Amino acid sequence: MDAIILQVLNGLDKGSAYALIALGLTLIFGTLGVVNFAHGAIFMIGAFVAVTLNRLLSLSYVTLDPSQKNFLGQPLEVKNAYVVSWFGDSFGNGLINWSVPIAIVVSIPVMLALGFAMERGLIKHFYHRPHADQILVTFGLAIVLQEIIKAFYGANPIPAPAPEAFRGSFDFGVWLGFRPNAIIYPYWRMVYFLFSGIVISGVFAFLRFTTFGMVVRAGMADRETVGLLGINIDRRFTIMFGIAAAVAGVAGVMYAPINSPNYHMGMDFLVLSFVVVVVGGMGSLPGAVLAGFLLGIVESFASMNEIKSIIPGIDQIIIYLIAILILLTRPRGLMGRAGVMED
Amino acid sequence: MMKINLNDKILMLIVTVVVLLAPFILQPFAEGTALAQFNAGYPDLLQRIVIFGIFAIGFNILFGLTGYLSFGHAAFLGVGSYSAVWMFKLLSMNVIPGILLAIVTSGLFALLIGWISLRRSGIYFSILTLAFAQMSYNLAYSVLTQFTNGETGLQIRLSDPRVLDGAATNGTLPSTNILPPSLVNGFEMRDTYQLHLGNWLFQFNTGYYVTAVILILAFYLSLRIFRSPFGLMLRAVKTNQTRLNYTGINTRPYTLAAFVISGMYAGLAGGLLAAMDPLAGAERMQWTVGGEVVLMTILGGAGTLIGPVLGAGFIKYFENIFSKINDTVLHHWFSFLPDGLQNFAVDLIHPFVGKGWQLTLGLIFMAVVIFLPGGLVEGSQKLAGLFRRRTKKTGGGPDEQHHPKTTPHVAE
Amino acid sequence: MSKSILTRRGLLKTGAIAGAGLAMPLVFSKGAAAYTNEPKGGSVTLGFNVPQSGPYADEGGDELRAYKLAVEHLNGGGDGGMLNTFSSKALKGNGILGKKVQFVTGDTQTKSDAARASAKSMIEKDGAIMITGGSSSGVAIATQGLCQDAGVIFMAGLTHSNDTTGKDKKANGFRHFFNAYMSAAALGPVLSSAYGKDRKFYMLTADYTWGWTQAASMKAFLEHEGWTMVKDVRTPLATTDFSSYIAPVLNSGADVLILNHYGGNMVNSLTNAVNFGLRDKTVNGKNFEIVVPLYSRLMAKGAGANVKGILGSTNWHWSLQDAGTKAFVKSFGTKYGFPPSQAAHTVYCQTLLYADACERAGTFNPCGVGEALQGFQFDGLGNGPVLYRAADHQCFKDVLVVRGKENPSSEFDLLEVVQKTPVDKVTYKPDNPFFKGGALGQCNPGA
Amino acid sequence: MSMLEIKNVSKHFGGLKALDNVNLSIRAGTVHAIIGPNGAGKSTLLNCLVGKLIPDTGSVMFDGNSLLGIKPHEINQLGVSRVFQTPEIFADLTVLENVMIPCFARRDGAFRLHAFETTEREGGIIEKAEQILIDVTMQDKRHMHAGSLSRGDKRRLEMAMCLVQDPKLLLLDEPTAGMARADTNNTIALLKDIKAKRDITMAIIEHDMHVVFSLAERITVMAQGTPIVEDAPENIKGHPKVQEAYLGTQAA
Repeated sequence: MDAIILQVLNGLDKGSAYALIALGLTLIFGTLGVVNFAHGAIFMIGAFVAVTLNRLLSLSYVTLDPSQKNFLGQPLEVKNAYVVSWFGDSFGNGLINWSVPIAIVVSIPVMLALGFAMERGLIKHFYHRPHADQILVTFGLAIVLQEIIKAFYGANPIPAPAPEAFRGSFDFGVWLGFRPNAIIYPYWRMVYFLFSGIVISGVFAFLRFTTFGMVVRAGMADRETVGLLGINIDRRFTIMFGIAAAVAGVAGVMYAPINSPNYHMGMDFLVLSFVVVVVGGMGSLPGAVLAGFLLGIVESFASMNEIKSIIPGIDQIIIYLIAILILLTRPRGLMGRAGVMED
Repeated sequence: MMKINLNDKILMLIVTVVVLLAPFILQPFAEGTALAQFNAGYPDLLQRIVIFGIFAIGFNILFGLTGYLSFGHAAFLGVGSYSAVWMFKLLSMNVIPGILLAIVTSGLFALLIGWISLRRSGIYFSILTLAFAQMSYNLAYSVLTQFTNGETGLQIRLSDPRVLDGAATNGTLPSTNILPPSLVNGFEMRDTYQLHLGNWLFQFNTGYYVTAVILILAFYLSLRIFRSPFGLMLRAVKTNQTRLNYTGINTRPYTLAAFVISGMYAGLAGGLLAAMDPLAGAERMQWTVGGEVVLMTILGGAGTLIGPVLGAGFIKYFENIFSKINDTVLHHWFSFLPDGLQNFAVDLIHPFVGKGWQLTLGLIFMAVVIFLPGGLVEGSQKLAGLFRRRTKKTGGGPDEQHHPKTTPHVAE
Repeated sequence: MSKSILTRRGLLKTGAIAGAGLAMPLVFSKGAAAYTNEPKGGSVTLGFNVPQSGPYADEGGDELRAYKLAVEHLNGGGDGGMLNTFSSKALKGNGILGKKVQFVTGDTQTKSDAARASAKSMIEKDGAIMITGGSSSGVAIATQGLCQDAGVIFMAGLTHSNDTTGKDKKANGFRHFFNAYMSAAALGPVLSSAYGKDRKFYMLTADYTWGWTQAASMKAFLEHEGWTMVKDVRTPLATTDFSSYIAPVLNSGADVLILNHYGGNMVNSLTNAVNFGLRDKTVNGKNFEIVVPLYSRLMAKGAGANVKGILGSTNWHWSLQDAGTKAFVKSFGTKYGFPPSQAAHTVYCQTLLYADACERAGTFNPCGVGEALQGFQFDGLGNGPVLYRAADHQCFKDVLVVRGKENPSSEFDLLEVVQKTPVDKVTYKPDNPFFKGGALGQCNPGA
Repeated sequence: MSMLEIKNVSKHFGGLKALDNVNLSIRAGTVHAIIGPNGAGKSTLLNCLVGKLIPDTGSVMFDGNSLLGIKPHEINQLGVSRVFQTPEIFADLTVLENVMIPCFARRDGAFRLHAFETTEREGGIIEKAEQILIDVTMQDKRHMHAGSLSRGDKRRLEMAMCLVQDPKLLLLDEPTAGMARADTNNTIALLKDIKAKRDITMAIIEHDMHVVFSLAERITVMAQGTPIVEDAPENIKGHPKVQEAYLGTQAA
């Protein structure tokens, strides 16, 4: 029982990461009809906003400490962060410590701007081009973004730790009446889960309760008609692209403490997020979220020893197997609409 | 015998001549000169360009004609390679049984995957094929390792039975051949003749010419399919499947046939890769390889005859030539400049070559799709048409490639 | 890049026509080369085949730096580095056998196909006489097979799988780096003395060849120490989030977690494990411990503070205090501004060892070079006395057991050496069950 | 003799009764129009005939074969062709290729792997295709991309694609919708000509009464998913039930 609860927790957490990425991807599919292979790269850039902010806050001046030697036997260079010397020890170090949450705030305008720039500068010219062209250009863009990050940060992962207050884990087991250590869960993952819940509900509320959102939803259903009403749907779609980028970006920022970001993390997520979006059903936001959580939970269960001992290697293929089964039984995924991306 | 029209005959002739003379054409610079870095006329790269050309030609029969975008063709490439290497291990180092088995097994595998995946269309189809390929990759890498030898890849060993060849006695691994060396020498895949002409060095490799002949045949076959009623039906599938159904055509067998044919082309390419270099790794089945052939086809021009081969050549050239340009080479090129300028020039180019070759490739993808919409072939035709129109003030040339017009985008 | 006339394996005939022989009949004559790419001019070309893109690009970059340094030293440039401390004095700083050393580089992308394409291009196009590099075992084994076939020497870079010099060993391939078995042999006694005899361990193992050999070796040695294994769970290579594998560990009754992961897998699984608070827990009345059998300092950086106090093994570390290490760190650090990684060290050594073997053999012929390397005993390259065993072309040397440092003084100062496990503790017989199967075969000079 | 026999066909969408116990018989060799106000179920009925929809109950017999549960291409192979409200053509292919495809479908059946013949050498097919283009006066446009044709030409092409198959039954779904008067008259003339030359049965759904009364020999009026009147054209005009249905005096 405790093992099952544990995997449900894991699944919800993985699922929230999948759902966040898939949500942005679906917004772009649904509103703009663009197959965006660069979406993973946007997620990656979000994570690197956290890394960059951490670096900026830790910018240091160097003093030499003759009492210690460096690897060449010269006096050791000791780095002193500017923020610490400006704001004092506690506040300065606190800033560095809280760099990931701060990065969320910073990342929203950054990612919005990046999204706008991408849409206005590149994507908008591809609305009426074949999907093949969209794939080629966004894939090219993804490579370029990756390589730029690699040029600055190298290929190896770079840690961006959570604030100390959120390190360590919580013992759910004791709380639920199991023995200690039966169900432990890291604080930051709980934060991630809550956070993605907030972002997802935020996006849904935005689309449901604002006029802007209503127009966009109408545009997703029937772009021509909305255009005929004299509403400038294009500008709204630009904003939607920005929002999709921001959602992926903050997802990346929040993910940074869970796994140290590296330049190819976007590509690692890309295939999976496409699977999630399609299993959810093209153009369906609730479908994307549902599929994200479903696949997250299924994946977690497949990695349980009890299940792996019955079907060895099942965790290698479970996601794809489930995707195939769902697509064969439900032609348009879980909640897809007819006619979207079927040609 | 040639039941094709004059334009196609000319195209066939050009392809044949270019492919057969490629060891000259891709080796334009003299040895030892700074530009020799850009020579691509060495056996391995020539073979690779041709083999991936075959892969892309086959992929184009599915994607270019029917519009069904498969992300899973790497699976057939991998199955082809594994089949061929198993033939080398069990039967003989002669490549013909290996290649034949590669075509057969990949065809059967494509039949299975196509039969299931073609129940859906559009992106749903793409994701189904992707899922199958990724499953195959993961299984080959970690689960079915007694068949695939996992991470390390399936290789030939001294201890393999090779029932037709007899056991190797001298402790060296045999090499793949088209005619057994016991009968006639010089037909091992790795055999290379060299020709020094002044400062130029040209290499003629048996393996390359085997693949080249197969490429020419594969291209001819694809041309015939393009010009056949079958090809017409496939193009009709791409433009309006509903109408086709109401015209009394059952589209499923047509798309399935196209899927299986393209799968067999992929298997052939996989078999040839193994024939040139008897090692089959699971990586060959990864989605990135399937994605690469998609990019090759789109880059060259999906639905055009020659585009996929150009795209394959383009990408393989970049991967192999640009990744090898390092700073030492750059300094050598710019050694005529004064030191400061030299360093500046090297620093300027440095991010785009060597370890930055992928950046250049990404930029080229974007540039091609922006400035040459429809890929290299169609894009350059349009440019040429534009140029002609400007000079002659008449309409553009006839659309020789029957390239379909752009499809409306999804939100419509 | 200028180079000598090319000759190649499989070369049948070669025809030379001086000037513009337009209508002249082509006269082919049998090539004069005795072995693949025999250097004919005043220089010799080495092929450095390292990952420059993909997840191991930074390791590859560090390897390339070391290669360039080695070439500089071989050609008599710089301060000579470990040439001065190397026990063999055959190298004079005038290139190899009097020929200036040149090099070509390529990108393996950490993919077997790409690595072989790149190596072939070096052999066929650039006339490389030796290929070296690599940052994963799959690639190393694939490249080694290719070099055997092409008739050039392969000096393996970072490859830790038993198979490289086990069932996939080749006469033309040589490995300086240690292997999974040696890691386990070195860690076993250290772990039991650090954490006690009565421990229960749980393993997470990357689900591919290297992971399996590492796990099997660890299991054998830890059980020999009296520990009991609770479970060995295989994780798919593509896993990025290990939470669902790590969450059940605490509840399993195990009190040690062994992470048979490398590279990105290692960074993520270690980070996840620490985030789950495993190290703060007490199980069976003992502190819960995590072990990473194969450490890479470059990668460990990605795990940040999570590596503190965690034991593992490495081939070499820059903080060693022997003369060879000091010389190497000094020349590398002076040139590049930071200390070298173990990947850089092993490829630098491999380059020197190859050059030295050529000098001692008096030829570039792979068979001659191979003979000179087989059974070669040397010292002064940072690992103490080393034997290049003839039976499997594996180097035998002390293994370093290291621990993540609690108070690093700089970003490079992540690991501290806990113990040097002496070479005789990690030596095994060539027919050891972990290595059996496969055969070196005959050396292949090509041509 | 009846070509098409529809018996007790009903179709529901959720709570909506789109077709309610439809009984309809179309005699061989007649032009039969089905008219009715919007939402009367005309298009649903047509979709049930070509295999796009499957009725909940009832039977559809065509020329001795049941059309229920078989696929659109099988229905076509039995001799039923359909012209759509918005022309369904192969926009990326040339006009000639557009009409060649139905020729192949007629000759080779639903599937044939003819990958090694050359389209250009399919003598019989090309001649047949060119002949039908002459019939619909489009022969000079045969190398144009179908997608670049005018709306009227697209319709004409679609009709040619159907006719070249020599269908026993031609279903026309508002063949003149959105056309100018002149085009409409051309279409009427074309259809009359076809009728005169061939032994063909036609079922037309149409709003334009000018078209209906120019062509139809029999008219069925549908309202609210069921046929209310069937009679000769002259009897339909002024029929009280029809006026009721169109003017909506019946409580709805």
